Amino acid sequence: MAVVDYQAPQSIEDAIGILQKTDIKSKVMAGGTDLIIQTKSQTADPVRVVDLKHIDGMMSYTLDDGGMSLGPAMSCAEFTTLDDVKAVYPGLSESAYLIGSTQVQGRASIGGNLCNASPAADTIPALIANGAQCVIEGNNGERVVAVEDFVTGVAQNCMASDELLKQITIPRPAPGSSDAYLRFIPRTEMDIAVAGAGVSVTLDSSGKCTAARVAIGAVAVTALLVREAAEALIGTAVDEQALDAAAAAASAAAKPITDRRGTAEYRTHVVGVLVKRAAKIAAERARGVK
Amino acid sequence: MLSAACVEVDPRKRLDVSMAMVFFSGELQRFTGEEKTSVVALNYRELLGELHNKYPDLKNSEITEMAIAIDGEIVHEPLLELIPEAAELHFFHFIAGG
Amino acid sequence: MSEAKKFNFIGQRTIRPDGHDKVTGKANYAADLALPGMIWGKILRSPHAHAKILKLDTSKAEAMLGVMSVATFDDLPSVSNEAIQSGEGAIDSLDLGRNVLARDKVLYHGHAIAAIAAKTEAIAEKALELIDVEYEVLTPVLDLHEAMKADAPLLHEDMFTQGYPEQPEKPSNIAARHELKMGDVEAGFAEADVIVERDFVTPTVHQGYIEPHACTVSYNTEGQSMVWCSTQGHFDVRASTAKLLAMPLGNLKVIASEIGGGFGGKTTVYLEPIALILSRKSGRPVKMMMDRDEVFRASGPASAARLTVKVGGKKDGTITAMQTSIAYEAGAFKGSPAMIGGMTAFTPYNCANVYCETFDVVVNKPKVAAYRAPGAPQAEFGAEMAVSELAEKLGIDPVDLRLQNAAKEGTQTVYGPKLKAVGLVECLEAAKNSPHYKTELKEGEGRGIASGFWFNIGGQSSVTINMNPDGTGTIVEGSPDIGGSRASMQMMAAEELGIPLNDLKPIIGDTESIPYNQSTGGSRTTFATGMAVIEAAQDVVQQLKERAASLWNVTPDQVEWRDGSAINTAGEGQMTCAEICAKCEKTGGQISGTGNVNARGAGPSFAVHVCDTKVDMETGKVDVIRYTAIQDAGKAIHPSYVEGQFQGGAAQGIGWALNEEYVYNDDGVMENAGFLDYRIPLASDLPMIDTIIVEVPNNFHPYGVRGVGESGIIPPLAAVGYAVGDAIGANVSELPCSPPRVLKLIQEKG
Amino acid sequence: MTKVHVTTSINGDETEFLCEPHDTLLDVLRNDLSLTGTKEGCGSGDCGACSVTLNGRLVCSCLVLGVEAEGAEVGTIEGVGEADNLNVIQEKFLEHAALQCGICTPGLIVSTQALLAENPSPTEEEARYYLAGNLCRCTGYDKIIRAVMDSAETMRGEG
Repeated sequence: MAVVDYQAPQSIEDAIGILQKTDIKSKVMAGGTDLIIQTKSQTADPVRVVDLKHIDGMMSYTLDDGGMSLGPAMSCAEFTTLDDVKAVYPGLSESAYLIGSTQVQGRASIGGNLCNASPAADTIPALIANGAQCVIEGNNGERVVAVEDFVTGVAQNCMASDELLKQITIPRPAPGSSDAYLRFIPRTEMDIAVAGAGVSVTLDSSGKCTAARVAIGAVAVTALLVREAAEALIGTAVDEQALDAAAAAASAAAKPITDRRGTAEYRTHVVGVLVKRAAKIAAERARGVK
Repeated sequence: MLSAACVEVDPRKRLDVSMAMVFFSGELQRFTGEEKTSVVALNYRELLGELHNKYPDLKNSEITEMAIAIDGEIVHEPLLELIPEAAELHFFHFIAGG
Repeated sequence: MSEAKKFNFIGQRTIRPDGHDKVTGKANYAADLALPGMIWGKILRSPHAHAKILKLDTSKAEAMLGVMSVATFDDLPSVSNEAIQSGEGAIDSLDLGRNVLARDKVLYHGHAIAAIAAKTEAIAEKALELIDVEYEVLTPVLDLHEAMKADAPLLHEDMFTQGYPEQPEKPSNIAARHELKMGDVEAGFAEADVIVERDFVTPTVHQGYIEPHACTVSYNTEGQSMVWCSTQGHFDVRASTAKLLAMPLGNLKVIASEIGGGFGGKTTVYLEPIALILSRKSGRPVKMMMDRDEVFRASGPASAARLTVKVGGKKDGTITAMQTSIAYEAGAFKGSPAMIGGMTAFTPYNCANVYCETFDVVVNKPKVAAYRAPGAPQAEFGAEMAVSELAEKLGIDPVDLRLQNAAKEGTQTVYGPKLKAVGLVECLEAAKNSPHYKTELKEGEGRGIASGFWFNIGGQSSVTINMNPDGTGTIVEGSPDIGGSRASMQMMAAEELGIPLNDLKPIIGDTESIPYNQSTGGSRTTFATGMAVIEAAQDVVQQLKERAASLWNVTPDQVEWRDGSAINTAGEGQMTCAEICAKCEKTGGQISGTGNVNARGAGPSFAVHVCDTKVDMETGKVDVIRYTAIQDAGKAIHPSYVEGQFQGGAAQGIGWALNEEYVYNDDGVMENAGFLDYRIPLASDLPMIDTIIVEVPNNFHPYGVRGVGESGIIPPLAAVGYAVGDAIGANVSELPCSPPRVLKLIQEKG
Repeated sequence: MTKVHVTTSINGDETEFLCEPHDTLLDVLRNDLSLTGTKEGCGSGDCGACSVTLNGRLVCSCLVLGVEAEGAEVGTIEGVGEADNLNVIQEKFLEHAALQCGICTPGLIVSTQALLAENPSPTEEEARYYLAGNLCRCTGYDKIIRAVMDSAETMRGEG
């Protein structure tokens, strides 16, 4: 795609109006760190960029007892400085911190990461682990989709061409809950995840796990919510056996490919290791948070 | 200053010059059939003359393109080089750098 | 050089004279020059790794609005087979021409076929799609062993292996075979109590310079053609480009821009001849820039290698025999540094029986280019890993085993000459006594130690020092300065002249302002160009003494030069350099000194590195937790930049050992042609790299200098490789030690 | 395609330019405004040589469209230090020989300035991770990190 037109609507209505034009294909832009790379080639078909960053609410957030409502275009650099959010959703904050370099985080957004829908996206497993909901606005009003159903395939999401992601809402975790996100990369920074794991757990006063969500990334066409892995944790004290069982369940659910970043066999093994480690951190955080 | 090699050499002195020992690499041995030989030569040009007389096939080799080590000192452009007393001589390929 | 000379400037950590522009963004690199009327060139690159070109029609592209000119192989004048003598050894100019623009056959994915110049980059890019090319796609040859088979598809029908006793009658992908031998290895192995034999594999890697290749050129007929480019050797760019375009050298001025890293990869030409053709046919200046993708697909990487190494040693620690068989990928055209691998593999060792067999093999990948001690890292990786394994099996400390068999002055090398004075023993002792080596390893940590040898070269350098009427001077030298060498040139000139550093300004002259200079490479700049600077400065001092003598009416030898002033030893009088220069018009005109050398006696620089690693046993991820680089500099002119070469070499070597590799698919298309998936080390990947400068003087240089630019990249491959094996209790034989490979070793160990 | 008129502020100077919608901020800085201090190493946000600040936030200018600069504050290497004297970070980079070829230096200096504005006393590890997006192939990073830590200390001393 080659950018032939740039629009910066001031409201969601204006944005949707532009998206409905059919003269040129439109692409929504938040941070643009994926989009601009994809539109480098001058010989591909032309595209109109619709920049959402000037629309109220896109770059801001609210956090209260009910949970968080996040503007999808807020940069990760800004999101990771929000200490109040970090206290409630440490794993989600970690995942935003791990996307690319400091410079990339200065632009990249959680909404963009979600809509770009790379199988290896860092924030999606963390969003799934936290039970995030996607508020979508289109010509015929608003609809809400659970994040695990938002991404429908490699670089595909469930929105029509004239719909946009207005808000990401995340419920306030039940008391005794916390989350963690880990990913594996060969270096210490900058790489795309070879495997990723987002885990949230809720522990009761005795330390027994009463609820859990385990999501894995980069090991299938989309991030996966792995029920069996969660069930391996629920009812246990999140001890070694439970962690090993959760890891095994995650590896079993993985359907990875072999590419320049890792073999299928390697990803299957490592995603289990990550689930085990992330669940352990989440549990330690949950115990600490009471 | 003129290089010493251009200085006129008194032929009578040639007899008392001791032999230089020339070692051939695996590659050159294909043209000389020998691992080493001893030669009387005061400078590089005389050395090449002697070697070409002794080994006719040497003209097919890349010897004139090769660097030469005289008692361990590597010389990439030996044309005007003097051959000291009882020198040890090795030919080998020009080494590049990166 | 008698006892250690006392220096005024040499050995200080001065601020580099060209630093201000680099920290303010004012320094101009290749892509920073724009000329009036300039247009943009883009290259059409082959989508196939191996194919015949059946048809190439550029007419539609030429007709597109905004397109100004087109270039293909036919625009190169009849390229002769005669070798070009350029800094990197003889390059067959037909091969160079066919690598710059393909003829008849494309030999790697990304091979340049044609180029277009247009008003904007976007128009040029679109016009490329209008070039009509028809291919007959052939089977690509990508694996070294496959390429060497008798029945392998042939890249060049006319290539016969050089170096066999009798000339083979069938063409082959093996371009050359070399043999180096000394003593009798079979006898040596018979004597050995322990023999280690192992196969090693190293990947294709790239120099990774952050500045992509770029140039801005303008052609015009009256011999005023100009090339502005990023290069390690603008004189060799002129030689190769003028040869390809059949131009007299005098008609082509080449200016070396600041260079954003080269490491050997910018010692040839890719864009310059094409840009000049586009400029000639359009009458406009042309700018061409490779994007990062093109740098990986179409500029020269370092050879992937397969080697078998066998070493034998006795219980008393004597290494009795060392043998290797080495095959290097040359890429599309012959000329990998395989033989240099054979020459360097065992040179750190004083061993009587050595045998090396080397193969230079073409494959459907970009033609390799030099990369910092080209050919040595791959071969010495195998040798050093085998020696460390031998030490372990003999129960001898790996440093002690190396010390006991260390090459010293008089050691016979397998490639011929005996070594002059070298500093390997001193480096090994420094390693043994280093705080790093004396620190006990903790549980789960591994340690590796390795030596590295590189010849270093001298070669041709020409320098002039022009004195100004106020006593300041300009040092015009011809070695593009990548690592801060202008600071060293300034210090050497100031040392001879005795005037303040900031009175001397070193600049890199273009090809019209000084005689031919060999490329910056082979760690030669501080050694050879330094020697020419010293000669030029001494020439200036001599003239200053003569001018002072004429003013005092005494003979020049009655005038002494001390700390920047002439002293009249035959009576009263002292005159500073500035005072003498101010009177130059009275004493015969301005002063300029020259230094023209073909420097000999380049002293090899040995290096010894120590590396500690920790491995995550569940994922195979390796962390380098401590690193010490020790190397012999002969005499460190500017210690900070000497340390910088040790640290930069170590970082590139660590990348080579840990995560850098070309990943090709079965069609010969590189899958990681970018800095995202071609993983060079990051600031967060590395610890501080401690350095120890050893100084065993090289007496062929006035101050004892040895080049240090290259040896540092050699030891890390084995230092890191062996440390990883030590940490996981398994033998590493394949680089890079990427997590999947390391995890497999852990799992196989059980 | 008709060009877009953009009004912005670069290093505090009011600046106008025309650019194509597909031009990146990097293209504009280098080709239209002749501010060639910002360098291109990869064009995909992986090397950091094109680092600038956009409304105070450190970004890769190759991943920003030129048109997005409308009404924004852009900070480039040319805005660091004054015309006649270098700032502490530039001085320390030279003092520590924290550059060899220098192509990564403009990006690293802009990034270091952003780091120290955000975190005046970073640990070595914090500095290394913050600067992980700035690739350097010559130095092995050792002297760069020493220059950054020394700059921090000196600026705190003055602060």
